[in-house]
Amino acid sequence: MRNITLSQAVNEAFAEEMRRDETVFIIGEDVAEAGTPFKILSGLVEEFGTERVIDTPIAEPGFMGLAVGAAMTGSRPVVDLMFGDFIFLIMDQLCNQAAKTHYMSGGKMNAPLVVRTNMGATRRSAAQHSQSLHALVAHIPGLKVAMPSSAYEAKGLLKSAIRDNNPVVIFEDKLMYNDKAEVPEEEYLIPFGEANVKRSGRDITLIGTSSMVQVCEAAAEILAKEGIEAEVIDPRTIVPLDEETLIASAKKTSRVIVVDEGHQSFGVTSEIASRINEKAFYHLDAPAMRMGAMDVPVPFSPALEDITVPTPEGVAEQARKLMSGEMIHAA
Amino acid sequence: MRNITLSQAVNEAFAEEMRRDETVFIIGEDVAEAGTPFKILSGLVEEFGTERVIDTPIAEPGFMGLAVGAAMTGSRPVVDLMFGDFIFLIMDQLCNQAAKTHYMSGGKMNAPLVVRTNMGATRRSAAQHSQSLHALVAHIPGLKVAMPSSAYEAKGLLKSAIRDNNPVVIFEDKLMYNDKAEVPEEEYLIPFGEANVKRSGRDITLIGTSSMVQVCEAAAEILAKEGIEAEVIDPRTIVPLDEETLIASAKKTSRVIVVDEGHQSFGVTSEIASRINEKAFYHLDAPAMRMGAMDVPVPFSPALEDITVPTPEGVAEQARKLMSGEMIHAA
Amino acid sequence: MAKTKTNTEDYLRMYKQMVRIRSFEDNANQLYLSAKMPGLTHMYSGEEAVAVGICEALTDDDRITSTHRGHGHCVAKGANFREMFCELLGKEEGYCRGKGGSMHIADQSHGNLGANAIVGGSMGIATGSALRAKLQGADDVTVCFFGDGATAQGLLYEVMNMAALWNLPVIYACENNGYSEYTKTEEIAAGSITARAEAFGIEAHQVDGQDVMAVNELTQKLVARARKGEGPFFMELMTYRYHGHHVGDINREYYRSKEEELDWKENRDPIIKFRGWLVEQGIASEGEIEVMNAEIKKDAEEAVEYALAAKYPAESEVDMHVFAD
Amino acid sequence: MAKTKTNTEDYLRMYKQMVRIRSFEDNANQLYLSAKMPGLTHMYSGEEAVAVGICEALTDDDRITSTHRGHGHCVAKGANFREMFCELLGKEEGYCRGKGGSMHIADQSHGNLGANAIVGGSMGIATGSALRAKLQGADDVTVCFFGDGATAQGLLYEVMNMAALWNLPVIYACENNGYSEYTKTEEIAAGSITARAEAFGIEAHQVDGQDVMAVNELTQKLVARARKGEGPFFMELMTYRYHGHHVGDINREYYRSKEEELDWKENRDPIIKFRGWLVEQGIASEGEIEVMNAEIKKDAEEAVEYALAAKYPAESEVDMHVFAD
Ligand SMILES: Cc1ncc(C[n+]2csc(CCOP(=O)(O)OP(=O)(O)O)c2C)c(N)n1
Ligand SMILES: Cc1ncc(C[n+]2csc(CCOP(=O)(O)OP(=O)(O)O)c2C)c(N)n1
Ligand SMILES: [Mg+2]
Ligand SMILES: [Mg+2]
Repeated sequence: MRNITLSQAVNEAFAEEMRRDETVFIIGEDVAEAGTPFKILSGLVEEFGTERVIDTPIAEPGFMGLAVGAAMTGSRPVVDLMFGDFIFLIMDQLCNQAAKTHYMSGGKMNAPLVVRTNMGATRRSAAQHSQSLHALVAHIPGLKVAMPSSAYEAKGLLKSAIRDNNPVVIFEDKLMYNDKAEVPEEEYLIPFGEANVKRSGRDITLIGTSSMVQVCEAAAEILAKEGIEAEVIDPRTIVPLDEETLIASAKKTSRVIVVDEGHQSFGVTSEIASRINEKAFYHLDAPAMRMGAMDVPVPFSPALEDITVPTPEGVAEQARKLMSGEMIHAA
Repeated sequence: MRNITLSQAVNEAFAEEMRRDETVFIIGEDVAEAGTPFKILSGLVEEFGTERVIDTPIAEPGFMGLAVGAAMTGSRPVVDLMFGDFIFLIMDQLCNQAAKTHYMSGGKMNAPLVVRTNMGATRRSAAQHSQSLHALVAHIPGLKVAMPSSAYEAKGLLKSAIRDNNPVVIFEDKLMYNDKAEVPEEEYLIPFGEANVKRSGRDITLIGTSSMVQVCEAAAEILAKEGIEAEVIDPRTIVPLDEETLIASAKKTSRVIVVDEGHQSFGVTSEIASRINEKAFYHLDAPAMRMGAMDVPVPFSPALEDITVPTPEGVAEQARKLMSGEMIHAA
Repeated sequence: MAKTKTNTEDYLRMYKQMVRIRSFEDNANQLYLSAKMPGLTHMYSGEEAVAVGICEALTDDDRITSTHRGHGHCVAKGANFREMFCELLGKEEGYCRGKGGSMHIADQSHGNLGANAIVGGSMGIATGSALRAKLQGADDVTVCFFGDGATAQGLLYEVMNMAALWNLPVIYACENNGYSEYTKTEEIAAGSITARAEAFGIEAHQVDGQDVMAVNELTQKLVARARKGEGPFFMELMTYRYHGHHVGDINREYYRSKEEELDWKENRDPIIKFRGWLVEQGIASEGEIEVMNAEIKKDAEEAVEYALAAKYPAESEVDMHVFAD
Repeated sequence: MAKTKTNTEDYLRMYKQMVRIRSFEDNANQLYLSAKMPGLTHMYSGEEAVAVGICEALTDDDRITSTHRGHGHCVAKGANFREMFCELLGKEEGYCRGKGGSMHIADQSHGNLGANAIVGGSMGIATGSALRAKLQGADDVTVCFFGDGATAQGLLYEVMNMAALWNLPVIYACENNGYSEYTKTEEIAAGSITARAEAFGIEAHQVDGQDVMAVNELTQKLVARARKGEGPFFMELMTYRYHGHHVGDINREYYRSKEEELDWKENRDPIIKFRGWLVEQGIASEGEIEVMNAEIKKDAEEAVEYALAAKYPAESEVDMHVFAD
C-alpha cells in the first residue's frame, strides 16, 4: 500500500468529501491560496473555488458563529482553526450554541459541522501556540471529539466527522503533519467510538491518544526487550469513548497507564483512568495511572519544553513501576 | 454567632476588602445601582462610588481583558460574570492571557484578579444559564478555583481570592444565595488548599463541592439512620486541591464517592477520583466513584431538569452499593 | 404614518399579529405572576411593531434569529400559541419538547432559528444562514434581531465585517428599546450605532419602531435588495419595552421613571396607533377590531388552558437529543 | 517631512533606535536561517518609524502592549539587546527567563507589557492599563499596538466602546502594513478602519508610518491630550513589512510581488528617508551616521554572541512561576 503524510491524508479527505457532497465547505484564515500556514489544504481552492474554500478575516468567534448558522440551515461547514489554542476564542459559539442546538430544540434542529484544529507541544511555539485543549471540549455534552494518531486515522476520522450530524472537533497533532503511514487508495471511513488495539500484550495496557499512541508504541518496544508485553490501544475518539475495549484490556492485563498530551489535571487521562477504575477495579493489580502533560503553561525554552510532555522512556519507567508492584508502597 | 445569607456574606467580603485595599474594584454588568440581578452587591456603589463599582456594556471578553490589563499594572479587579455560562466568552482572556502572564514573563509580571461567577442548575434557566463549568478552568495551569459551600466559605474564600496574587475564579451556587450560615463578625480568611472535614465517619468518604457538600451531608444523615457512618469533606478549592486530607480519609474509610455538579465526564469528579485511586488504591475496598451531573445540556422542563443533578437519595443509594460490595459484581 | 404597498388583508394581518403578541405576553406574564410558569421570561410588549413590521416582509423561507426577548419574533414569524405556551411551561408538545423554554424557543417550520440566552449569541448564526443562502444560490434573506445592549458584543463587528465583504443577504435589526437590563443605552453605547455599521460599509437606517408601516415599508425594500445580492443592511428600530427587563423586574423606578413608561404607553403605543389609522382609513371599523381582539384573546386563553393541562416529557427524554443520529 | 518639537539629541536618538531595530531583526533573521534560533519569529523591518515615532513620545511610566511582531516595540520602548537575544534563544538571562520567547517578550522595566501570540489579544490589556491609570489618578498613557488584520477581532470594538465611554488614556495604534499573513488588507477589512473608531466617538488619524517625524509629532500631541483626560485616540499607521509574515515565509510571490516590495524598500524606507533629512538639515554628517550604524551593528553582534553562549534555565525552573506567591 502507498504511504502518504498526515497532511496529504487530510487533504484527500477534504477533496473526496467535497466532491461527494456539495454542501461541504471550508472556512478559516488563509485556507485558500495559502492552503493554511501548514500548507495542508493546498490545491483545494483550485478545485473547489473560493466559495467553498473561504478565507476569513482574523475573527475566530465570528467565523465559528457563521459555521453554526450555516450548519443549522443546510450546509456542512468545516472550520479551520489555525491553532488549537484559539479554541478559547470560539468556546461560546461552539459550546453554548453548536453543542446545544439539537438538545435545546428538542431534536428539531442540528448543527452538523466540524472544527478541525491542532494540538501538541515541543515545536518551540510557546504558551499560546502549543496547547492540547481537547479535554475542554470533551467535557461539553453534544460535542464529539476525534484524535487521529496517524495519517490513516486522520483521513478516516475526518471523513466520518464531515458526515456526522453533530458538531465534531478534530485535533491533529501539528508535529505529525509530515509523518507517513499506509493509507489505502480506496475510500474508507473510520467509525467513531471504536478503539484500535495497535499492539496486543498481556502484562500491561498502554492507552494513548493522538501522538501519544506512538509514544506508547515506542514504550512497548522498550518494554518488550525487558520481557514485558504491553498492549497498546488508541481510542481514536474520546467522545464517544469505546469503554468496552479499554475495560476488556484492563481486565486482561490488570495494569493500565493512560497517556495524553493535555495537561494532566482535570484532563483526559483522569476520565479514562476513572472509567477503568470504576469498571475494572477488582481486576486491577494497581491503580490505572495517568500520564498527561505537566500542569504548566508550555515554556518556550527548548531546555524546558521537552520535559513537559510524556516520553517513551517515561512511560516505560512508569510501566516498570507498576509491574514491580512499587505502587503498593506509594499508594 | 449571627446567621447571614451567602449573598450578604459576599457583600461583606467586598466591603471589607475594598476598605482595606484601594486598588480593589468591581467590574461587570449591572453591578452598580442594580447591584447585580441577584442584588448581591447592593449598597457597594453607594459606599465606593462608580469608579470602584463599574457598570460595563455587555462585553464579557472586553471587560475581562480590561481586568487583565488593570491587574498587570497594579489594580486588583474583581470581574463579576453574571452567569457562569458566560465563561465561554472570556476563556481567551482568562486562559491565554491572565493564566499565563506570570509564567510567560518568567515570574516578572502577574495578574492578581478574581472572576466571581456562579453555577448550578434546577432554577429553570435552561441550557445557557445553568451550567457548572468549573472543570474547564481547573484544567488550565495558572488559575486557582474556589467553590464555596456556604455563606461562611463564600466570605472567607472571596477575601482570600482578592488577596491572592494570581487569577482566581470563584463559583458560587446561584441556588444558595439565600442560604444562611453562621458567619463571625470578626474578620477571617479561609486559606486556599485546605479541605474542611464537615463530618467525620469511618465507613465511607463523601467528597462534595459547592452545594454538593449539602447533598453529601444530607446523604450522610440518611446513611446514619441505617448505621453507616459517612465522612463528609469539602475541598473548598479544587485548585489547589488538598490531596492530603482527601487521601487520608480514603485510606481510613476505604470507600469514596466524589460528588460535583459539573458534567460527570471529563469533569472534577474524575480528577479527584483518579488522585485517590492512584494514591490510596491498596487501601480501597471499592473504586472511588464519581457522581457528576448528567452529560446532557441542562433541559428547561422541570420534569427533566431535576433528574440531571446528584441528590442526597442518589448519593445514599450509591453509598449503600459500595458498602454492600455490590460493586464487585459490577466491576 | 409612512405609506406601504400592502393591501387591506396585509394591514389586518399586521394588526392581528401585533395583538396576538400582546395577548401572548399578557398571558405569559399572568402565568408568571400566578407561579404557574417555571423560571423567568422577558416580555416583548411595546415592541410589537418591530417584529411584525419586519416579519411581515418575509416569507417562510426567510430565516430569523431571535433573542432572550423572543416571543414577539416567534409569533410574528408564524408560530402557534399552543406549541408556544407548551414550551414556556416545559411540556412535551412545546416547540422544543419543553427542553428549550422561553429563552430557546424556536420554530423551524417558519424559519425561526430560535431565541438565544446569550446576548449577541445569534449574530453569527444569522450571518451564517445568509452565507449558506449565498453559497447554495438560494434567494432567502435572514434577519438578525438583537437589542441595543447587544451592540456592545464584539461578535457583531466580526460578522458585519464578513457580511459586508461577501455581500451576504442578512439584515441586522437592532431593537433599541433604550435599556439593557437596568442600564440606559447612552451609558453603554459610545458614538452612534448606525455609524458603526456604516463604518463597515453597510447601509444603515434608523426608523421609528412604533410605526409598523414604516418598519414594514423599509424592510420590504431592504429585503428585496438583499435578495438581489445588495445586502447586508442594518436597521436601528427605536422602541420601548413596557414591562421590566424580565417578569420579575417590578420595582424599576431606580432606573426609569413611571412618567417615561406612561408616555410611551399612552402616546406611542404601536397597536393603538395602527388601530387608529385602520379606522381612520376605513380599513376596519371599531367593531370589527373589537371582534378581532376578542378572538385573539380567546385563542390565547384556550392555548394557555391547553398547555397547563398538557403532559411533561417522559423522564426517559432527558438523555435524548444530546446527539443527532 | 512634518515638523516636530524635538531637538537634535532627540532626532539622533530616533535615528539610532530605528537602526537598532533593523540591526536586531537582521541578526534574528540570521539566527533563524542558520538554525540557531528555536521556533519562528516575525520581523519588524520596514516598520521602524512606527514603533520609534510612537515610543519616543512616551516616558518609561507610559505603557505599551505589543504583538507577535514585537521586537520593534520592545527595542523602541528601551530594551537591551542582550536580554532580548537571550529571550529569543530561550536562555535564562532573557527578559522572561527564556519562558516567553519572541512571541511573549516583555520588558516590565520600560513599561512594555509584552508581545502577544493571540492576534488582538492585548487590546483588553492595554485598555485595562489605561483604566487602572484613570482609577488611580496616574497620568500615564498606554499605547496599544496591533496590525490591520487584528481589526477584524471583535474585542477591539468592545474595548474601544468602553475606552470612549470612560475617556480612558489609551491610544490604539493600528500598524497597517497591508497584509495579515498571506492576505491583503482590502480582502479582510470592509469599509474604513478609521471610521470604525470614529463611530465609537473616538478621534482617529491616518498617518504615514514611514515618516518617523510625522508619527512622533502626532503621537506627542495625542499623548499630551490623553494625559489630560481627552482620550482615547486612534491612529492608523500606513507601513510595510519587508520580510515574509514570519522568517520562514520565503516564497511569497503568490500573494505579493517583488516589485511592490522593492518599491517600498527603495522609495519609502523610514531609515533612508530620515537619514537623508538629518544630513540635509546638518544634524548629522554622513560620517557621523556611519559611525552610529557601525556601533549599533557591533552592539547587536556582541549581544548575539553573548546570548549564544549564555545558559539555558535549569530544568527545575519548569514548574516555577505557574503561580505567584
Ligand atoms: C452574554 C450575555 N451577557 C449578559 C447576559 C444577561 N442579560 C440578559 S438580557 C441583557 C440585556 C440585553 O439588553 P438588550 O440587548 O438591549 O436587549 P433587551 O433586553 O433590551 O431587549 C443582559 C445583560 C446574557 N444573557 N448574555
Ligand atoms: C487569534 C489568532 N488568530 C490567528 C493567528 C495567526 N496569525 C498570526 S499573525 C496573523 C496575521 C496578523 O496580521 P496583522 O494583525 O495585520 O499583523 P502583521 O502580521 O501584519 O503585523 C495571524 C492570522 C493568531 N496568532 N491569533
Ligand atoms: Mg435593550
Ligand atoms: Mg498586517
